[in-house]
Amino acid sequence: MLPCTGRIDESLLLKAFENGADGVMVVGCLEGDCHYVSGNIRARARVKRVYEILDKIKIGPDRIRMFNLSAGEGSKFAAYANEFVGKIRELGPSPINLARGGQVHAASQKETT
Amino acid sequence: MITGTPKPIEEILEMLEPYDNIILAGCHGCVTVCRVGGEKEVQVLASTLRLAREAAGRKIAITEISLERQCDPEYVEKLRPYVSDHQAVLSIACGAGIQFLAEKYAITPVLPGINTGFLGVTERQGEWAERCQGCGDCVLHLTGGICPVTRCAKSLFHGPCGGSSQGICEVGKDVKCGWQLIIDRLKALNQLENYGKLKPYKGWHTSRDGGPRRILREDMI
Amino acid sequence: MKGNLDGFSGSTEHPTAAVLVIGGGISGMQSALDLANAGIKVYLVESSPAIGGKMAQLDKTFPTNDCSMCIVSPKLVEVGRHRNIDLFTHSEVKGLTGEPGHFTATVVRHARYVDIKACTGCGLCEIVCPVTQISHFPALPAEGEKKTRARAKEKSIIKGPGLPRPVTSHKWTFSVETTACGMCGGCHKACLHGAVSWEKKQVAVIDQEKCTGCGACFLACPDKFKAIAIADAPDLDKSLGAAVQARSQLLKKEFAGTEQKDCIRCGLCAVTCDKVMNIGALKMVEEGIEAGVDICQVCGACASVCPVNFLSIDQVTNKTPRPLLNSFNEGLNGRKPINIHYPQAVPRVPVIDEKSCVRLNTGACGICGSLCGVGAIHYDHREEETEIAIGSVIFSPGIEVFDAGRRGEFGYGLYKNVVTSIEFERLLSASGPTSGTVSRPGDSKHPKKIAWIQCVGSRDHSCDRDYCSSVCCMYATKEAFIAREHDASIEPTIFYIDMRSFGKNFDNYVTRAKDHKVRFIRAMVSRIFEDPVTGDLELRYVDGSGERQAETFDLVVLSVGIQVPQKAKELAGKLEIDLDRYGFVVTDGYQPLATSRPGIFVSGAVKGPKDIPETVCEASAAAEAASASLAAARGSLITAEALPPERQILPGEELRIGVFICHCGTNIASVVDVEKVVEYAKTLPGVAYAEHPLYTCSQDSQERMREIITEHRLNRVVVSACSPTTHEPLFMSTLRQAGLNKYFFDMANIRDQCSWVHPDDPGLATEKSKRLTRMAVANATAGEPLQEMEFTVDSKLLVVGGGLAGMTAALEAARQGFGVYLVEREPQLGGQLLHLQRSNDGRRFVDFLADLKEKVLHNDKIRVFTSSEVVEQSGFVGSFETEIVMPTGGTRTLKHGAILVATGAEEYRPEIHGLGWLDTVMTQTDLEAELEKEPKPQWQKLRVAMLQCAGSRDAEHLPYCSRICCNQAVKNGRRMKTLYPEARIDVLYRDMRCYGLSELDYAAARREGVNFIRYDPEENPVTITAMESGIDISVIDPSIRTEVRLKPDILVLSTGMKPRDAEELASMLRVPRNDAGFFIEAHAKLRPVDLPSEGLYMAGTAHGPKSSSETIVQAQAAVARAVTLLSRKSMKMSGVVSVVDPTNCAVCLTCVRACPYGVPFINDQHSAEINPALCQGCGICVAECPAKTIHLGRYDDRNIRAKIESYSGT
Amino acid sequence: MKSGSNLEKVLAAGHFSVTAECGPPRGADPEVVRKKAAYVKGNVDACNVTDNQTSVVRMSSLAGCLLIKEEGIEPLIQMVVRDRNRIALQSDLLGASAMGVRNILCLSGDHQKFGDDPQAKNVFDIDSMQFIHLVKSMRDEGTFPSGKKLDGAPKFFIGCAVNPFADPFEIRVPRLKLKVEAGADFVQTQCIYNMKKFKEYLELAKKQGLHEKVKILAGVTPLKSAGMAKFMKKMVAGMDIPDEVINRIAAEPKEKQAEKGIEMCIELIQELKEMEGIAGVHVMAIEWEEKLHEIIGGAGLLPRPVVE
Repeated sequence: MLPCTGRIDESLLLKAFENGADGVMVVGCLEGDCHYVSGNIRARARVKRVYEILDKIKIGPDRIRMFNLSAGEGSKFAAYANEFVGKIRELGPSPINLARGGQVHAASQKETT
Repeated sequence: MITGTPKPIEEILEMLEPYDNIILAGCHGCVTVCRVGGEKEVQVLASTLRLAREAAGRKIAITEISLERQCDPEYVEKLRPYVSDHQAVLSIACGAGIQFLAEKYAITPVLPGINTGFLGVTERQGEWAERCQGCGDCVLHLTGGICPVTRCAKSLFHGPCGGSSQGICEVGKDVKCGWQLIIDRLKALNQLENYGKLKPYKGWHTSRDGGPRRILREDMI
Repeated sequence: MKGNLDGFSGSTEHPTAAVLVIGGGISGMQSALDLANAGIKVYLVESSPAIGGKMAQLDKTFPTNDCSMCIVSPKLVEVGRHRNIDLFTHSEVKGLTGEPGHFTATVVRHARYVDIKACTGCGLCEIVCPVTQISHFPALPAEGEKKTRARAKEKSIIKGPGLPRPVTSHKWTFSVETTACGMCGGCHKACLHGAVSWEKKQVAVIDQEKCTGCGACFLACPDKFKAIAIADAPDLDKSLGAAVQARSQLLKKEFAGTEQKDCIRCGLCAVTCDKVMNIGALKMVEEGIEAGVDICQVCGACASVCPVNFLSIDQVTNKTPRPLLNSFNEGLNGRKPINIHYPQAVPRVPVIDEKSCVRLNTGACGICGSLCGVGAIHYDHREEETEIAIGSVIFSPGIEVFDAGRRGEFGYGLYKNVVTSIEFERLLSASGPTSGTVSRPGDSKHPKKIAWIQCVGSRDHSCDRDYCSSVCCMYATKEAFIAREHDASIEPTIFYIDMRSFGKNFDNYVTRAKDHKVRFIRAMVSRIFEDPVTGDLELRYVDGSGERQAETFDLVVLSVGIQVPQKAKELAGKLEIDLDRYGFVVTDGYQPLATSRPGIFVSGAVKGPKDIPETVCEASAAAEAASASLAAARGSLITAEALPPERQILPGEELRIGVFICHCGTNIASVVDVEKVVEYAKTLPGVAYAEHPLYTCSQDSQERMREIITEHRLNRVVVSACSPTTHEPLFMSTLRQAGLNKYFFDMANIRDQCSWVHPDDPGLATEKSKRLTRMAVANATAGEPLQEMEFTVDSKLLVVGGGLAGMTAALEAARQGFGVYLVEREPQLGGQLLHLQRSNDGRRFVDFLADLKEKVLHNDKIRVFTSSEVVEQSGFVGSFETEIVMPTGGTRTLKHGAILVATGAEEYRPEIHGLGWLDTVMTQTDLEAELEKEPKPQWQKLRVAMLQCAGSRDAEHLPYCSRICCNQAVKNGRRMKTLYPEARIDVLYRDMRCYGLSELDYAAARREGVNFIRYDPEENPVTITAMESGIDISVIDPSIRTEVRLKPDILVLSTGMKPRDAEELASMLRVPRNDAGFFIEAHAKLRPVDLPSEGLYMAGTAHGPKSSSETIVQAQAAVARAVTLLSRKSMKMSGVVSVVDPTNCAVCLTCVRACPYGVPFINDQHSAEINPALCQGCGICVAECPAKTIHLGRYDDRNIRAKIESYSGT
Repeated sequence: MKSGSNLEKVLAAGHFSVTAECGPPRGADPEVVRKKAAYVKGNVDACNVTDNQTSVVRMSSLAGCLLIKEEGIEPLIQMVVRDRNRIALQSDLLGASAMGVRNILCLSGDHQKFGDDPQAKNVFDIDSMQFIHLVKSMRDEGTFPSGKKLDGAPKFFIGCAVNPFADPFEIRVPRLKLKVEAGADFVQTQCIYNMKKFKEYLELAKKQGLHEKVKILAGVTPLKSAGMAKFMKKMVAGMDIPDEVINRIAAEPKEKQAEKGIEMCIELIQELKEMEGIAGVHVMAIEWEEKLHEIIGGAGLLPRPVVE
């Protein structure tokens, strides 16, 4: 949990993959509704950069995604989490984990409010 | 400051193909300010490379180091204790820094991680633009403080050419006509008479065309 | 109405700086906290065993769908822990004597039978208590008479399908004590297994091989011998009852999941009945159990100790069992005589119910007392009377719901599937009787079609509930909404009269509900018929087109109104405060918190129905009103928290982490194997201690945590429990109290993220809990002590806006003893009130306003700046600087500690229906002004049409409801009727939103001949042609289903309110406004007058449309909130702020540009710098910094990396 | 006579001159040039041979000039500073002069971005203004820019190009003045469609007396179709085609648009012919050299005078 998705940066997101995450979801406030004005917009740009990097290095861009939710949308959060986990299961273990001997981790989740 | 852009990751990976153990060297100078070569980029690139290599089935060890500047010998010297333990150095400083590293560590390959750009300014966060080509013979006092060499796509001294349309250069929609800017500025300065003078041919010998340049300040040696 | 405030202000030289708050609901809690945080001692008296009130019972809250318990529990804890609040639960106020400033209250603490200080809230007593019913206790022997047992005359044998199958597991060993044996042979006869051999005049011998351990022999042995001894019985050292429970639990575990229909002849029921309950109604016989059904006391103990559910209570008695019902769960499930009010209760200490406890009534049983590990149970407790000295009283006892049984046509109490709305809240609640599964009480079936019937016990003359309960439209919408969230197949329908969604964002909420397939039908349901076979319910009603309809539903929820409980009325009588005919406390619209008795103030729904934010607002306001006259003595009765010095953790000190894995009752532990997680945690590097408290957040657990930290010299603490958002501050302050820097802490949310989301996969949930705990441990390891900066607080208040809210606030703040700057843009004070004429009770505003202005202008603590505007704002909470431009054009810088925004609103004047160019078309405010002028003879027979929602609830104009217009129309209509009785008045309305007690005015207006015609912009829109030649209106009147044509002489538009322009102010203050331009509160429910930035408050119509009386309440509330800040000499800021390490700063300006608050700057040492007082701690700069040289407290790269790296460990 | 070229002579004699242009082929086949020359011959006083126009690589302009000269047409060599530094420029000037080319048009050249090799390095050692000065000083002073003496000065009638429709408009006449001062003898303008704006420009130039110091040849290009008009307006920097012009040609059916274009071009030339300060026209019939005769004849400018 972070004070704001604006705190997360590319190096940390990539670190998660280095540490064996098969997927990373970043969950922030609704756009235009950031508690810290613009943190989620910054986060979106950083996630996009990581998306592009993952694409280029063949880890797969779809392993990272940013979601936007309001605090009252618990069921939506669950739906998003399930959707994302489903997607990651479909993609299977990240090439990193395959290279390390195929141990499969559940999708990592990072949450912020 | 000196600006730059990250090299495409595929290109870096290709460069690193022969190596399994490298130093990734950042620089706290210009490249930090223009956000291609600072500590954060060192971390991002190191992670990226490790991931890419591990995914490809061949791990790479990366030692992450950021030097104060790669363009001063004392700082560059700080890398020495590490260099011999590594097969190569990937530098994300400007071309000057990269070369300086290469000169100092003669038997270790030094590779560029960024494409060095230009001498520029920050237009706004995330946008940089060229302002100077370092030609060695400044005429800004005649051109309203706007450099015709840098800002005109053809480096004209008597622009604008016929390709100037509504302040935009023929080269592209995003390129402002440098001469339009000069004229606007001269007008604002009430110095339009400067325009009417035929300027002598520029001596390019003070620029790159004079060979690698050197500044010697005997008072400081 | 006696003059209250003026009557005694200043008359007491040395008042008692303490306040008695009656009622521990959200109102009383908020009052208590605002007072206690402003240096006033508080005695909080609550009649029930725990604070929390109605809000603790609610599932979610509208219009944000916040979990009610989640948002209220931090308040519960804060009240429970607050050193300036003395809590009296299970207590009552008996009387009050004295004068304002110097009252003495008599408070009775009812006997709780449990020592609050000793009890740990473990809940064991509740588990072991075998009693489940309201017993028929045997008559006590008369004085001097010997106690004898009744003998059964009527017997019944309880049999299973087969014969008993004796069980011998966990068996006790029975043996005959030879010295005591009377050689009577009773045991031999009693034994059904031939295990007791006996010869006349010989000592009986028990063959242990044959003995099954049923204890028949033990029961048969006459009391005069007591020759059978028991051995091998765990807990027998505590009591026989304890031993029974111990064996029962073991057998229950053994038989869990098996289909066992026959008696296992364990004998526990008979032993319990005879030896524990001292009744002896049960006897083991060949076929089963013989029950003396006439002597059974119906306590239920036999059935509860039966390990296989062979016995049920109705089999053993000839009386009808009366189960003990859980009042917190609205009787939807059972409880024990010893009972913790609810899981998160504060204090989490049970109470023994005198009416149902066997021990207290007959002297038998006493299992709980024998088992309590801390000896907290005292059956000899007696009630205690305490006298407390206070300066003022706040009366906020709360409300109860209407008794739905009084509306017989709905069959409540008869039809099982008709429930009240509060019962439905409990059905929705995750901690409720069904754990949040929506099921029918009748048959536990999941209902598909659910109907809500509105106005049950509201707007109902026949039940003497003429008023509107204000909250039901919204809570019904919420319940329907949430029901669908629980189960998307549910089809909710709400039957209503008027949709009174008059509050801020309420209409949006209703629209959202409609989008979520909640059906709204405007109809009154006449009757409900139950299908006796299916339990389904047929509703009869007349629809909009006049057709009779019948529709079948699976479940019906009655939206019951709220009413003042009889007890509260009685207490009001003791306190000598005036109530209206319904029992609501009478107050004056200009002094809305003052009761008829000086020194007693009122807050909450007991003053009239209201929702949570309004209650919270009133509670703060009452705190302000109650403490204003005590201000001189502020701080004289409180003690500052003495914190131990912070222990310095030396760099090389060994890591000693304490890990607490919370059960959260069963919330976590029912899914997650907390013990395994504890064992796992112990293996993690640096962990020196780990345990699994039942409720880590409970007061006793926190005490314990403090002790453990000291005892084990812990230097890091990790709690795996619920949401850090609600609970982290609590744990962190416990760390501090234990002398540890509070940032040596991290929390894992294993409730929301493990037990709640993976209830069906305990293994996974446990593994995930381990992982989250591991990550939290890693993060705590990376933790560093952070320092919280301390600032001095400037005690002055800046009030922006000199209308009713601003002036009231200024005056109240001055009375509280603080200097005030009052800045008004216009040349004169008064705001919108200058344009209004009369209050709803008919008094002229002009007199009130003149008096108010006089007081403000002559108060030497208030400095008024008219024709002045705020142009520049800087600083931070406690230390603001504001630059204003004055009429001279000069500027002045004001220094102050807090800001109160009261910029107000004004009447909306849209150019519709000829408004602005036709003399015959005017707004309600115009009409009000006209009615104040000389009577106009030509108005005697005037035809007036009033159009409600003219430019309100309209996407092209004001999209929201302005809340006040319906009441304004009623007020003006009635005044018109008084002045010109023959005038004809037609009010065209969409929903008459005369909420609360103003419903009475609406009813009066109808009686007085004002005509109301409903329209709907979609279904039956109003057509209006307004020309110089005349006004033509046509609309289909739904009540007669005919087109009505009106040709009024004047058309009065209820246009609503729009906020005054405050865009620049909002951007200077960096506070948000909604689309309409009203300021957004920090929290819609619990922080209604706080702005999201610290030290900023708001009041009045700048927040949203409201009446003058509501505005005064808000102004006082905002002052109360500001005083909690201004009364402090200094304050601390969060330690979680961004800090630049200048060594690597490239001075690149990235942070300066990235910060949404413009905080970083480049200092003269050539480094970026961030003022910790201004930093909001979002971390955007940290992430952007290309040199990675900005660090953010506990969210630094170091911490996040630690978590990430520990993620994939083992 | 500065150069003794035919164009100079025609202009000096006060005739309304006519030039045209001929783009060398994208190949080494001289026949293409010869074929084009056949259309040009007899219709003009001199013919421009373009220098890698729009940075698209073509046969060198000097070779083109020699080929049309062989066909009996007076060549006018175009030379851009984009591709040559001052050394190459001087050398080519000497060569051209030696081969009998007597007219030159000094240009900056379109940016390489438009052509085949956008990644090429451009030169722009000196600009077109300085180039005019360079030609003039070699011709009149007989010295190299370095100050060294020439063994035989080149002879050129020096021209330059102007675009009255480029921005900023206010600088256009001062810039022409600068070119005149640098040594331009004649100017050829960008194609004129916006007559109103051109007249405005001409008025300003005349106020400075520039029409008396330099021969102004107005540029015209016949439109083949409405589509071509729209394309040029959109794609060619500094091309100003008013909507009424486009509408006029677009009003015709497709098959008659070419005819209309020629008619409009003739009208334009006739109008220019009557204007004070216009010394001639430069007809750029782009890849439409076969129509030159029709246009120039149609404007009443044939036969071309012979001045000895």
